[in-house]
Amino acid sequence: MNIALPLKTDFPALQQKIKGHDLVWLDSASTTLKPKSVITAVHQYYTHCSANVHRSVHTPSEEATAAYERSREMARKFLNARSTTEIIFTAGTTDGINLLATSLSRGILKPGNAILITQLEHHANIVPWQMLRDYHGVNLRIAPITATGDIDLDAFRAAMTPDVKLVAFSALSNAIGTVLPVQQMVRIAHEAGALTLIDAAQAVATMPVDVQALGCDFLVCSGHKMFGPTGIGLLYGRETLLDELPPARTGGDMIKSVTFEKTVFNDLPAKFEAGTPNIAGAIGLAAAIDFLLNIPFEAITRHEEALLQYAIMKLQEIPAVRRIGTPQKQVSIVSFVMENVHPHDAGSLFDDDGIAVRAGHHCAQPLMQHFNVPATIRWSFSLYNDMHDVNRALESIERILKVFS
Amino acid sequence: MNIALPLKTDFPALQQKIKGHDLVWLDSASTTLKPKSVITAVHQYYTHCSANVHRSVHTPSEEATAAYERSREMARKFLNARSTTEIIFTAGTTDGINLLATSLSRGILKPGNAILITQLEHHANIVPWQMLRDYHGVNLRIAPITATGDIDLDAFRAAMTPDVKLVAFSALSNAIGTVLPVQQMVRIAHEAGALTLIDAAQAVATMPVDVQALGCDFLVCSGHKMFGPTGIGLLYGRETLLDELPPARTGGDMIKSVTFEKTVFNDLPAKFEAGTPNIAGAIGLAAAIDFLLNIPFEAITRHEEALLQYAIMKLQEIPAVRRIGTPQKQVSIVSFVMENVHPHDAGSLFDDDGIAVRAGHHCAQPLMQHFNVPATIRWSFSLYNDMHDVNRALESIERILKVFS
Amino acid sequence: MTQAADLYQDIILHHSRSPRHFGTLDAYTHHIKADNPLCGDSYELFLQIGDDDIIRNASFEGAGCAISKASTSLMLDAVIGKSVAEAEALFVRFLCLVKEPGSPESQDESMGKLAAFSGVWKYPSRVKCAILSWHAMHDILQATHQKNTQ
Amino acid sequence: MTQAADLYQDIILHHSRSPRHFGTLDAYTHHIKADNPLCGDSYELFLQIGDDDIIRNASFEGAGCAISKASTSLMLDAVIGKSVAEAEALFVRFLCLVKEPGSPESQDESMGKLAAFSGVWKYPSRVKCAILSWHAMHDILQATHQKNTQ
Ligand SMILES: Cc1ncc(COP(=O)(O)O)c(C=O)c1O
Ligand SMILES: Cc1ncc(COP(=O)(O)O)c(C=O)c1O
Repeated sequence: MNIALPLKTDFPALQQKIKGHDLVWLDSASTTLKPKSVITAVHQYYTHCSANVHRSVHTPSEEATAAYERSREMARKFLNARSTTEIIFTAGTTDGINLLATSLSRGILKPGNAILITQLEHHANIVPWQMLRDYHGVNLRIAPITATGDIDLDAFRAAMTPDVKLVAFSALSNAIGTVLPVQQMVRIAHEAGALTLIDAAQAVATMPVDVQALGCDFLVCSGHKMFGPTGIGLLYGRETLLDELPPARTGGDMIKSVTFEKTVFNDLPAKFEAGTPNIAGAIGLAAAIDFLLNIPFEAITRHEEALLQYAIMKLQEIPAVRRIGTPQKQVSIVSFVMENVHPHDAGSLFDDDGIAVRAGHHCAQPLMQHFNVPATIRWSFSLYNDMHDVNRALESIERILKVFS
Repeated sequence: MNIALPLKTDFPALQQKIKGHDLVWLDSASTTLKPKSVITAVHQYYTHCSANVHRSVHTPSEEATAAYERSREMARKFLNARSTTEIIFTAGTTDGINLLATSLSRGILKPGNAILITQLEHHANIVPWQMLRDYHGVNLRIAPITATGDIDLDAFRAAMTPDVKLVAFSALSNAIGTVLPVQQMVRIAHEAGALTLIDAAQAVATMPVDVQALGCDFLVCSGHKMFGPTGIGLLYGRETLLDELPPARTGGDMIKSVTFEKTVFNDLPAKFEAGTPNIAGAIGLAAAIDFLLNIPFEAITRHEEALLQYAIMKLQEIPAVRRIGTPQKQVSIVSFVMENVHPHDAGSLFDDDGIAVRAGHHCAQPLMQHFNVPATIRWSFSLYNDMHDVNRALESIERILKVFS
Repeated sequence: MTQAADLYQDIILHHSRSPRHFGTLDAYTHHIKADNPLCGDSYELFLQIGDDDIIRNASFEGAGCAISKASTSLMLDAVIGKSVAEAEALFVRFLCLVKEPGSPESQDESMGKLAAFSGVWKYPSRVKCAILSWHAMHDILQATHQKNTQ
Repeated sequence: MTQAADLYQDIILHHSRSPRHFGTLDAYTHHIKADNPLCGDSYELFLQIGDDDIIRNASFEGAGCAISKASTSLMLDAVIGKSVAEAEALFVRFLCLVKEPGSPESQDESMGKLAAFSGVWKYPSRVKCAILSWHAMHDILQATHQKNTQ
């Protein structure tokens, strides 16, 4: 349990007071706080180098390019991709899914093909596919979940009809903390001849994500949810697929040559990165990965597991609290509602105690519809939380219930 | 002329030594250096607040949302848009053009419609339209330029056939410094019933850009070229048009409600911003705009004008130097080649003297083809340059010519 | 929870638990939905406006947070019996009260129980809860007004 | 320009001004284009390889920067008369010389005039200039090798 304690001081944002209280951050599923090393890396890029990449022969540009490409190698190592050609920098998870959706609609997906997602998905993994449905004539299917909030594997298998060309799902539900059996689902999809996209936005800060072990074809995540900067994210794609796919966005840097008649695209990974990238973001993300790689992942998992189990146990002792989602395997995240207290009212009252929680639909309205609630309160834990944080949040619940009693 | 001198110290990157020399940054057209205030604003977001926007009821998120929306108001003021609903945050100019191209292909442009660009354009304003040509059946036409590198207005007028639905062009050529008669071109386009997109990537740091005065329908620019962070940019769009256009990227935050059957999009500007935005980037960009608004624009223009005229005069005295592009109105940027010296070799030798210049095709290969050169050397001036910088670069030329004599 | 009282004054808690004018109205002349899909607040408003432009009766149904529910309840309390013009004026004043720190309205006794919302501006994300039904009512009143001036 | 000598050694300047083996070759057996569209370097290589796998003659045409031109000129100088296998070995050693700080090759007298490129690693963006034609030659040599081992 002690690994969290020394780390708390690494996060300057935890030094602030909210309405007179020390901040307790239980909203890491929305965005994680940033360690000093990440903040410093971004700062150094702007103060020292501050040049563009890939474009000039001068020293600052060569340094920026080297740092940017080192960041790509860090990301490759983190996701265990085979090569840096498989790592595309994006602006985040949403951006990565949209980029891939555009590219797939130009290259692999044909009208009449189907895309299968699950009932658990974040809007980012729903709406882009609805757009392909509406503008490109692909079909969108939903794999159902059980009453506990687990994927229904039999139904998932049954949904794998031959027209399904892509299966896209989250490794870890941001709304209720379900851990999906990614490897197994990827295998089922591959056996049916479908490609797989893993939304690892929540997973990457909480459990090891190894694209080779998972066997997936594509994977996306966001820097800001893994202790890195905003405006940066990763798209992993199997090299053969990225080679085959047309680019989604175009402009400078992603070309070999341009005439008005014909443009020759650059090799991977440049083909998928148009224009000046988020250089500071990539460099900050590399620092975040470095930070993560220096902590044994089992320690993070065990720590978050202990906090979650304690929180769930205590929440279950409060009669007015009802958990939303009771999946077989759950990590880092717990969602609940309180009798007679609307989640938004609870959220404001938690805030009065300096406790930042998320109250809402968590960009997963279809999942809320499944559980028949408009919104929940969500606590999400990260490596900088400790038992004291959980206890303060629990005390807050007592007071909230008293206000609304 | 003195306004540049106090400002030099505002830019930490100028304190560095390159190969033993004080850095002279003549590559602002690629990316500008960042003033302290911008670096501090980014730093403060990460150390203090570091929350997501639009999503939670807690104080840090409310502060982040307020700061993010204040940034939008700053951008509105800077571009003189009518309302913040007309300001969309993007990842940069390239991103903004791609976003708009996708949206237009879903909403306004039909197969058989034509898009008119100019021979001066950056690849970012060429290749996305080629993609619409190849995937959506629109036609792409090129308005020619003259031998001096000016737009040929008669030919431009003649190109405005009734099928032209969009005219997209740069306000200021990044490769040779031509200032285009934007107002006049917009008027011609509007008279012919076409929409207009202005690529203001180069213009925004050098001359006042007022969307109402220009009369354009859309405008894009990049934060990193106007003293702001990487990974952030602006798309201005006339409200009626943005209202009419479908979103280009989708996911969280840009929706009102999602069911698997039907998604209702959010109001402007959220409709065009999917997922967690580059919050630090937007906040840093606001600081950059604040920095710019505190200097009278005429002072910047006059200062850069003086540097450019001096540089051009001196370059013309060197027989081995040939200017590429001699437009009627030119600001901030001068391009040239040297007899018997390839631009890349010159670039490396400038760097040996601590002078960062750009050598290459400047992502404007069709323009290079027009002038029949593979590449040029480009000096671009900004408010932190001074006569001393120009003189050092001129001395460097002498030595480069000696090496290759 | 030192500041809880700022937002959740007794009157708000009371009206959220036991809202007034809750239910449907048979003889309504106007009906509108007030939805905030983002937080799931969803109400229906029923207004009965006489030919003399007086709001004779009103009611609401639906569900949402304490702030939005209490605000709807108190709004109907305040506007029943008022003319369309008076209700519109109140709408504008309520907006100031909710959005502006130390607004004149927060000192104005004529705002009555609505003064309970004078601390909402400290919670920007909750402002929309407080004004949701007010905007819906405003839409109705404007429509009435336009009809009458045609 | 203190470090100019690092990159632009006399021998490089000399070969860029007066490249050897410049022009077409009538009796070539292999021909390839070496293009770097990004900087506009563009060469054509002509190799005449005998049945005994010896590079009998070679030439090049085209335009580009001093580094790429001198590198091509010196490469052809070095490989004419060598076997395909020897030229391939030299390709690998030249890559080390150009890319690695203080590579063994930079100390190795057998590299001859090619040692002039031992400072290029300090200019990462110029490495591709130095190795452009080498990679093109490598493509030819590999094709030869594959044909022979089929
Ligand atoms: C005129 C012009 N348009 C577009 C761009 C592309 O900008 P960015 O790379 O920031 O997307 C640039 C900068 O390189 C430019 O100068
Ligand atoms: C599972 C999941 N997918 C996608 C997203 C979207 O990520 P972003 O907002 O960084 O694009 C999130 C975060 O909100 C998420 O939790």
